[in-house]
Amino acid sequence: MELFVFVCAAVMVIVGALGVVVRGNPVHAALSLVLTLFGIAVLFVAQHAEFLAAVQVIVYAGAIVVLFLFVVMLLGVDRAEDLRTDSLAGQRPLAVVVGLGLLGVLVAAIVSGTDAVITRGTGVNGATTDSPDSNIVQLARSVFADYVVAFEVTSVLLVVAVVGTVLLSRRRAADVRPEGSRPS
Amino acid sequence: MIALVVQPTPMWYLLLSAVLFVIGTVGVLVRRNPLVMFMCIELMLNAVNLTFVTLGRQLNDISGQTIVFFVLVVAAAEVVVGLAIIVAIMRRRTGVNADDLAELKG
Amino acid sequence: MANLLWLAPAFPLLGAVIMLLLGRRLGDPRSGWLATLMPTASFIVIVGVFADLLSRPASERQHVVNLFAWIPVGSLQVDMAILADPLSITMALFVTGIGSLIHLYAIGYMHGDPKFSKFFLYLNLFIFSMLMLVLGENLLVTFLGWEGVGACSYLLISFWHTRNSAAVAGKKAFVTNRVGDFGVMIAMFLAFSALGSLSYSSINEAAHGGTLAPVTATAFALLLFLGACGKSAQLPLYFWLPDAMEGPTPVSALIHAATMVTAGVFLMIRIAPVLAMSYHWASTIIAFVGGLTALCAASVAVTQNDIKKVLAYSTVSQLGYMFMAIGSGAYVAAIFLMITHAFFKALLFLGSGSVIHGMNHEQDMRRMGKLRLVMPITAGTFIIGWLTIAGVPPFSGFWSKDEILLYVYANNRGLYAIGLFTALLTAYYMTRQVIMVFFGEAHWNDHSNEHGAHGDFIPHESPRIMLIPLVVLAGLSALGGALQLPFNTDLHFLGRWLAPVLEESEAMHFGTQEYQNRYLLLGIAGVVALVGIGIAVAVYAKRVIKPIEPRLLEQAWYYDAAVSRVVSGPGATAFNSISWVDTHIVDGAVNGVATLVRNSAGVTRKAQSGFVRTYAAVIGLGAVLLIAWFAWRSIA
Amino acid sequence: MNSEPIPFVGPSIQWFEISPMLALLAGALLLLLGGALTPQWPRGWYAAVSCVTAGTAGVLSFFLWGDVVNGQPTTLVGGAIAFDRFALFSTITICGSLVLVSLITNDHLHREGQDAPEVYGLYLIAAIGGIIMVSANDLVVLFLGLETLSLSLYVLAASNRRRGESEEAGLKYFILGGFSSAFFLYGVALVFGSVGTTNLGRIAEVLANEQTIPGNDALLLVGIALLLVGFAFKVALVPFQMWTPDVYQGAPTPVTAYLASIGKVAALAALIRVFVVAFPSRMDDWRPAITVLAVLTLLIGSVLAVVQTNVKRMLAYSSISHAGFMLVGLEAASHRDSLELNTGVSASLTYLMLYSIIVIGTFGVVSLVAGVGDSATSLDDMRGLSKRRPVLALGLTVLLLAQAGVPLTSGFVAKFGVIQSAVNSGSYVLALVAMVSAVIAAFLYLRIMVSMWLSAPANESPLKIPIASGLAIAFAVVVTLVVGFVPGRLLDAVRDLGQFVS
Amino acid sequence: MIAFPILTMLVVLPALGALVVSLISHSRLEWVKLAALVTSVATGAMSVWMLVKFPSGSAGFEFVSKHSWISQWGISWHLGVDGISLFLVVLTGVLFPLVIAGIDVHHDQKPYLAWLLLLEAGVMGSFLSLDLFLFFVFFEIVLVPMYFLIGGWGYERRVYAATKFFLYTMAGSAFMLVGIIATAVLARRDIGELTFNVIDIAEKANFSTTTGRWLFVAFAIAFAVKVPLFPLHTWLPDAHTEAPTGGSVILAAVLLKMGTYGLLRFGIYLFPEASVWARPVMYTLAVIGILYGAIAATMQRDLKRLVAYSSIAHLGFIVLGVFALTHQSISGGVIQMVNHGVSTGALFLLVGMIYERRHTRQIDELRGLQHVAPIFAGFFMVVMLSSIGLPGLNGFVGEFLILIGSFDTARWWVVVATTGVILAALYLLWAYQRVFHGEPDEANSSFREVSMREGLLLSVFVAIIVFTGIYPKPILDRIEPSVKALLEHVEQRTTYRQPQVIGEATK
Repeated sequence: MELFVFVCAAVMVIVGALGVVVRGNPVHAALSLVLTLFGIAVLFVAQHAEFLAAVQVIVYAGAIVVLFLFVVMLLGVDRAEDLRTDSLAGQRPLAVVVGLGLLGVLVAAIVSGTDAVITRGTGVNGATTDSPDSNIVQLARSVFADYVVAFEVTSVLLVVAVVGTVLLSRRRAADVRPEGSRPS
Repeated sequence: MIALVVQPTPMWYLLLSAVLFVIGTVGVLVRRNPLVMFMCIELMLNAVNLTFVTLGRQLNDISGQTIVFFVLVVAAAEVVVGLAIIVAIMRRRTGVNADDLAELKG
Repeated sequence: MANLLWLAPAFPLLGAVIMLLLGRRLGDPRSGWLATLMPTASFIVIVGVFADLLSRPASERQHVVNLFAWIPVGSLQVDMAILADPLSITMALFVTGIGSLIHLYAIGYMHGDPKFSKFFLYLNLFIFSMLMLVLGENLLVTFLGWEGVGACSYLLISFWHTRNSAAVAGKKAFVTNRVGDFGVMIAMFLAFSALGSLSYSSINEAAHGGTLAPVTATAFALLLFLGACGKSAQLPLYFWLPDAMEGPTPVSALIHAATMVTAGVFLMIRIAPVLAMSYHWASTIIAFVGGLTALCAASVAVTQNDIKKVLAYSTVSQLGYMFMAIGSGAYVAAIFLMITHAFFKALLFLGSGSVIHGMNHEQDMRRMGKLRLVMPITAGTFIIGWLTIAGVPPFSGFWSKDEILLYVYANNRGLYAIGLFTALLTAYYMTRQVIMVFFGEAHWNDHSNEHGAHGDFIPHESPRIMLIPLVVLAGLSALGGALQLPFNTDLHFLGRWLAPVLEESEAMHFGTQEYQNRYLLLGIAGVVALVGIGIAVAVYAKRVIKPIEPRLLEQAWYYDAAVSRVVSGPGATAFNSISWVDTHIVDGAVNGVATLVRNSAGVTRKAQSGFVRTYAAVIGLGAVLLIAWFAWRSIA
Repeated sequence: MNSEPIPFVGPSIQWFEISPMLALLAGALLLLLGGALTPQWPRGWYAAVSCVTAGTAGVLSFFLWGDVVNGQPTTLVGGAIAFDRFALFSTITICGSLVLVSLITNDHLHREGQDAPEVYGLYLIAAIGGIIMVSANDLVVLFLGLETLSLSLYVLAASNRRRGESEEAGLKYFILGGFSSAFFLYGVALVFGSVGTTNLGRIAEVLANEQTIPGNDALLLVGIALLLVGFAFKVALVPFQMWTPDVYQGAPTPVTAYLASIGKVAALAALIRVFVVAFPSRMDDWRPAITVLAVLTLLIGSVLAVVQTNVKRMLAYSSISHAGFMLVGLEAASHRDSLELNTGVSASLTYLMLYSIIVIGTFGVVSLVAGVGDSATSLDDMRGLSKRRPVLALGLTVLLLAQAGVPLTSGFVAKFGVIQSAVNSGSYVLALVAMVSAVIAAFLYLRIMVSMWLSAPANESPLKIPIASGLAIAFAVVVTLVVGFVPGRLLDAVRDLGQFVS
Repeated sequence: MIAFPILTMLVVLPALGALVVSLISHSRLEWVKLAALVTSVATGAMSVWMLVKFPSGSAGFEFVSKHSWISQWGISWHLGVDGISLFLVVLTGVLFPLVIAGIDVHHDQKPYLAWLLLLEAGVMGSFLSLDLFLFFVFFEIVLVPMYFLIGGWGYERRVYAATKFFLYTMAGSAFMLVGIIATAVLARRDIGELTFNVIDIAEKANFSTTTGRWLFVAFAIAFAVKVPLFPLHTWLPDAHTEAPTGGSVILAAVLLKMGTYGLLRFGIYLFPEASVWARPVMYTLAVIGILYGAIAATMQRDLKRLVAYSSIAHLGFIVLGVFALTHQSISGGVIQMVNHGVSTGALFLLVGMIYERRHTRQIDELRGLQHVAPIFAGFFMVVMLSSIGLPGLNGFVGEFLILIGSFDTARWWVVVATTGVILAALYLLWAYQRVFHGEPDEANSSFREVSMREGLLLSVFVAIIVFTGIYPKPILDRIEPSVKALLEHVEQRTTYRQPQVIGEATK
C-alpha cells in the first residue's frame, strides 16, 4: 500500500520538479511547483507527518505559489523564456556535470550510509509512531521545549521579512528627495 | 500483490529527495528568470524537508518534523524578501533576466 | 739618529698637507721652493741615519722604528713600522736625493702652469709614499707606499687631464698596476696564513730557518713578482709605461725612470731569502721575463720618434736587465744598476724635458736636430747620460751593466746573449736619439705652423734652475761606477754595505771560472757598446746605411694594440652580456613574477563574469568536489 | 487520546545571559515601531538609538564576560545556546562593529537623503542573527540565525535604490545565498540523520562514544561537507567567494562594511564553533579540506585583488584573503592538542575582531571619498586624498598598513597570532603560503597609498569629515595603533577562547 | 647597565622628533627644519657619548635595557649594544644629522623630515634590539618611511622603485617571520618558556641539525634580500637610483647593513651549526656578487646606478668575511660595514650634488668637471680611492682584513674575490675619467664649485675616511672582543675550529 502511495507521489514530485525546470513560461513553472509541493505533502502524510502535510499545502501551495503567481502577473513577466539554447557558453554542460556529480555523490552516500542511520537511531526524543500523543501534540512539545529559541528566532525572521519589504518598496520619490528635507 | 509485500525503505525517500534536490540545483543553473530560479531554490528546500521528515521518522524523532516546520517559515520569509527584491528590480527594468544583471564583474 | 727615521716620510707628508691647505696662497714659485725643501730635509735625515748605521758593526745595521699599531686583530698584528737597514737606506738615499733634484728642476719646468702648486702637492705625496714603500718594515706598510705611489703616478700622469690621452694613460697605469697588486695581496694572505706575520724580518727568518716550505716560498715569490711586473713594467704588464709619458717630464724622470718603477726590483730584493728558498725554476722564470722584456723594449726603442717614448722603452729594457740580474741571484748588481740607472735615466729625462721645454713642448725628434748649438749645457749633460747608458767605459752604466752580465753569464749563456744584444741595441738607439736631437741639421721649423711658434723659431736653453740638476746628475752618472768596481773585492763598496741584508742570498761567484775571465767579459761589453754606437752613427749621421724601422717595432710588436683590442672587443662584450643578463634575466625573473601574478589574475577574473548563474555553477562545482572528498574519506 | 497528556515543562530561560540579544531586539522594535508611527526624526537620532542599543548590548556582554571568565561555560535555554568566552567575545565584537557601522551609516544615509529607521532596524536584527550564529549550540538555531542575518543583508545590500549596482548586488546575493543555504540545510539534515541530534554538544558526545566503521560515516561526512559549503559561502572562501566582490562593490558602502565585519565574524565564528565543538572526532577528515580552502582563499584572494581598479572591489578581495588567514587559525586548531586548539581558535577570533575594526574604518573613509551617490569608489577617486584631507589620508594609510600586516599595527598582531598558532601545530607550509599571500596583497594596499599620496588630486575640492564618521574612523585608527603597540590586554583576554561549552 | 636608558632614548628620541615635526604647522617651515636637526643631532650626540662610554674590551652587551612588553608571547623591549652593533649605531647617529643638515629637498620638507626621523628610529631599533620580535618590528617598520621617501621625493620611476623595494623586502621578511616564530616556539622546549630573547635562545636552545638549518635558511633569505646578495639584488639599483639623495645615502650607509648585521647577529649567533654548514653557498654567492656587481657597475651609464652596483660588490666582501668565521674576517666585515657606509654614502652624496647642478646622472652627458670644480673633484677622488680600497683610506682596512682572514677558510674564493679589487679600480676610474677628465663642454663649464656647507659636509666624511684608514685600532679594539666571543660561541656548538697559524711560533 505505502509503495503505491510512494510511487504516485514520487512521480508527482519528479514530474512537477522537471516541469519547474523545463517549462519556459513562469506561470507554468509555478503550477508545476504546486504539483511537486502536493507530492511532498503526500509523502509527509505517508510518513505520519500529517500536520506538516497540512502546513505544506496551506503555506506553500496556498501562500507562496500564489505569491509567485501574483508577482508574475504584477510584473507581466509571463513571457516564455527560450530554453532551447543557453546564452552563457558552457553553462549547460557545467550544469550537467554539477547535477550528475551531485547526484552521484549524494546517492553513493545515501546508499552506503542509511544503515548507519538505523544503527544509530535510537529515538533520542519521544517516539513518533508508538506515542500516546498525536503528531501535533508531539510537535508542539518539541517546538516549545527543545526548539523554543528557534521558534523565537523565526519570529525575528518574519520581522525581517516585513521590514525588508517595507524598506525595499518605499516610494521611489524618497530616493530623489534632496538631502535634509523630511520624507513624506 | 507486490505492492503489499514490498515496503518502500527510508532509503527510497532519501534518494527521491536527493533527486529532487539535484533537479532544483540544475534548475538554478539553467534558468534565467529570477523568479523561476527562485522556485528552483524552493524545490531544493522541499527536498531537504522531505529528508528531514524521513530521517526523523527513521530515528523515531519528532524533531525532524519540527525542523521542517521552521524551514517552512524560513522559506516563507525568504520568498517575501526575495520577491521584494525582484519586484524592486523589475519595476526599474521590466522583463530583466538574471543574465542581464552583470554590470558588476571582474 | 736612526730613531728620527720617521722624520724622513714625515717631511714630504707635511709638505703635501701644507700644499693642500694653502698651496694656492703660496702661489707659483714659493710653493715649489717649499715643496723642494721637504725631500731635501728627508734626504738630510736619511744621510744622518746612513751615518748612524755605518757607525755600527755590520751585524747590527738594522733599526726598526715602530710608529703605532696599525691593524691589530687577533693573531694578525700589523704595525705602522719603518725599518732602517742598508737596503732601505740605499733606496731612500737616492729616492730623496734625486727627488730633491727633480723638485728643483720642476720649479723651472712647471713655471706658469695654472696648477703649479697642485703639481708639487702630488710630488711631495709621491715622495712620502715612495719612502713608506722602501722603508716599510712589513709587507703591508710597503703595500701602503706601493699603492700610494701608484695613486700619485695616476694623478701625475693624468695631470693635464684635459688631454684625453693623458686621462686614459693615467687610468691605464693604475688599472694595470692593480693587476700586479692582486699578486701582492695574495702573497700577503699567503704569508699570513703560513707564518702569521707580514713583517720582512719574520718572513726572511722563516726562509733562512727553513720553516717555509719551498712550494709556499715559490708561490710567494712568484706572486710578488707578478706585482713587480706591474710596477716595474715587465712583460706582460709593461704597456702602461710608455703611455705614462703623457705626464709632465719631471714626473717621467722621477716616477717612471728613477724611483717608482724600481719598486718591483726592490721588493724582489727585499724578499731575496725567500726567492733563494724557492724552487730554482722560479728564479729562471724571473730572469727570462726580465731578459725578454729588456730585448723587446730595446727593439721597440729603436724605432720610436717621440723623444720621451725612446727613453720610456729604454727604461723598460733597463728594468728588464735588473730582473735578469735578480733571476741570476745578482742582487747587489741589480741595485747597482738601479742606482746608476736612477742617475742617468733621470738625467736623460730631465735633459729631454729641457729640450721639450726649449722647443715649446715639441716631442717629435724628427723636428729637432742641431740643438747642441742652442742649448749647449743640456746637450753636454745629455751626451754624458747617453754614454753612460750606452755602456761606454768608464761611465757608471758600463760597470753596472757589466756586473749583471757577469752573473748572467754564469747563470745561463742564452740569457747572456740576450743581454749582450740588448746592450748593443741600447747603444744603438740612444746614439740614434742623440744624433736626431742634437746633431744633424735643424728641423725646428718644419711645418711648425701646427703649433704656436711660427716663422723662424729658435729654441732656447732652459733656465738655470733646470740646468743645475742636469749638471749634478751628469756628474753622478759619470762617477757612479765608483760604488762597485769589479777589479777586486775591496772595491765592492756597495756589496759590502749591502752584505748584511743580502750575502746569504747572493749567488757568489768570486773565484769561479767565470769570475776569473771577467776582464774578457768587460772587454766584450765595451766593444758591443762601441759597435752599437758605430752602427748608429753610420746609419743616422753618415747615412751610409739605410735606417731599418719596421712598422712592427714602431707599433711595439702590436702588443698594446692587441691588448686593447681584446679589452674593447671580447672583454667589453662579455661585460655587456653580463649586465644584459642582470637586467633581462635576473631582474626579468623578478618582474616576471609580478607579471605572472597579474596575468594569472587576469585569467582567473574571467571566471568572475558577473553572471549569477556562473557563480552558482562554480559554487555547485565546489560543493561537488568537497562532498566527493568527504565521501571518499568515508569510504576509505 | 487514550491516556492523560503528559504535563508540559518548558525549558528554563536565563534572561540575563541572553540580555544582549534582548537589548538589540528592544532597540530594533523601538526603531521600527517608533519610526513607523512617528514622523521623520531629526538627523542622527536613528543612528543614535542604534548606537546606544548596540552599546548597551556590548556593555551587557562585558558584564557577562566577567561571569564566564570567573565561572564555567554553560549552555542556555535547554542547551540551544552556548554561553562561553567564544560566544561572548564574538558578541562583543559584533556589538562594537555595529556601533561603528551605525556611525558611518548615519552620514552615508544623510548624503543620500535616505535616512530611515528600517535600515538601523535591520542592522540590529541582523546583529541578533549574528549573535545567535556565534552562540548557537544547535544546528537548527544556527541555521535560523544565519537566515536572519542573511535576509537582512540581502535587503540592506539592495537598499540603495538610486544605484542599479545596489539592486544587482542584492539580487545576486539573494539568489546565491538562498542557493547555498539550501546546501547548508541539507547538511543539517544529513548530520541530524546520521547522529540523531542537532545539538553540537550531543553530536560531539555521540561521535566520540562510537568508533567509526568505514562506510558508516558517509551521511555524516557528506553532511559536514554540505555544512562546510554553506559556511564557505557566507565566509566567502574560494571557490565560494564569487558573490563577494560584486556584492561588496554594489552594496552601499556602510553595508559593505557591515558585511565585511559582522557578516564575516558571525559566519566564521559559527564555522569554527561547529567544526571544533561538534566534529573534533572527524578532524582528520575535514582538516585537509580546510587547508585546501585556506590556501586557495589566501592566494586567489590576494592575486585577484592586485588587478582591481575599484577600491571597494579591491577591499572585497583583500577581505577574502584575510578570511584565508583566519582559516589558518582554524587549521591550526584542528590538530589534536588542547593547547594548539586554544591558540588557533583564539588567533582566528582575535584576527576577526581586529580585522572588523580595521575594515570598518577603511570603508568609513571610502564612503566619505565616495561622496554623494556613493559612486566615487574607483582607484582614481582616491588620488590626491593627501592633499584634499591629509588627516583622512593618514588614517587610511594606517588602516591599510594594518591590513598589510606592518608591525606596530593591530593587523600585525593578528597575523602574528595566526602564524604563531600555525607554527605551533607544525603547519609551516600553510604559514608560508599565508605570508606570501600577504606580500602579494601588500601590493594592492601600496597601490591605494600611491594614489593617495603620490598622484595629483583628481578633484581639489576639500573633503569635510562629518562628526559621526570622523569618530568611527578615529576610533578604528586609535584601536589599530594601540593594539599594535600594547596588545597585552587583548592577548590576556583571548587566551582561553578555545574553552567551549560541550 | 646604567641608570639613564640611553639606548631606549636613541630609539625613542627620533620617533618623538618625527611626531613633533609632523605636528608643526606648514607655515613654520624653518621650525620644522630646526626641530628635525635638533632631535637628530641630539641622537647623534648620544650615540657618540655612548661610544665614548663604551668599555673597550667588553665582549658582552652594554647599556642593556629590558622591559617586558608582550608577556603573553615572551616578548620584551630588550635593547643592548656590543662591539658588533656599536659602530653601526654610531654611524646611524652621525649620518642622519649630516643628511638632514646637508641635503634639502625641494618640496614638502615637513613630511620628508618626519619620515627621515622615523626611519632613523627604525634603523636604530633594528641595530639595538636583542629580541627577535622587536627586531622584526623595526626591520619591517623601516620599510614604510623608506617607501615614502623613495616614492615621494624620488626621481622618474620612483613609484616603481619604491614598490619593488617594499614588496621585495617584505617577501624576504615573510620567510623570516615564520622563521622567527618557529625559532621561539621550538626553543621553548629547551628554555621552558616561550621567549624571543636572542641571548636566551642562542645560549640555551639547541636545535636539531635539520631544524637549525631550515630556520637559518628562513632568516638568511630575508637578510640576503636586504644585503642584497646575488641573485636577490635587483631591487637595489632601482631603489638607489630613484631615491632622493638623502634616501640613497641612508639606504646605502645603514639600511643595507641591516642585512649583513642580521646575518651576523641572528644567522651565526643563533644557528652556528647551520651557518658553518651554509658557508660554501654563502661564499659562492658573495663572490659572485663581488664580481657580478663590479662587472655590472662597469657597464652602467647612470652614475648613481654605477655606485649602486658597486655597493653590491662591496657587500659581497662583507658577507664573505662574515661567513669565513675567522677573527680577522669577521672583524673586517664589521668594520667594512661602517666603512662602506661612509664611503658609499659620500659617493651618493657627491652624485646627488652632481645631479643638483646638472640635472642628469648620465655619465656621457658629463665631462671635464675637474677642470671647472677642482675641489669637488678632489673630494670625489678621495672618496673614490677609499671605495677602490687604497691603503691608508678606510676602504682598505676592511677589505684587507676580510680577505686575509678568509684566506685560510675560503682560499680559492678569496683568490677570485681579490680580482674584484682590480675591477673596482676599473669601473670607478673609468667613470671618473669620463666624468671629471677631459675638456668640459658648455653645459658642464658652468658647473658650480662646492659651497661652504657642502664642503663642511664632505670634509666630515673625508675625515672619517682618512682617520679610519690610518688608525683603525680604536675601532678594532672595540669590535674585536665581541667577535671573539661570537667565534667561541660557534666553536663551542660546532665542530668548526678557527685555523691556527702554523708560523705562530716563528713570530
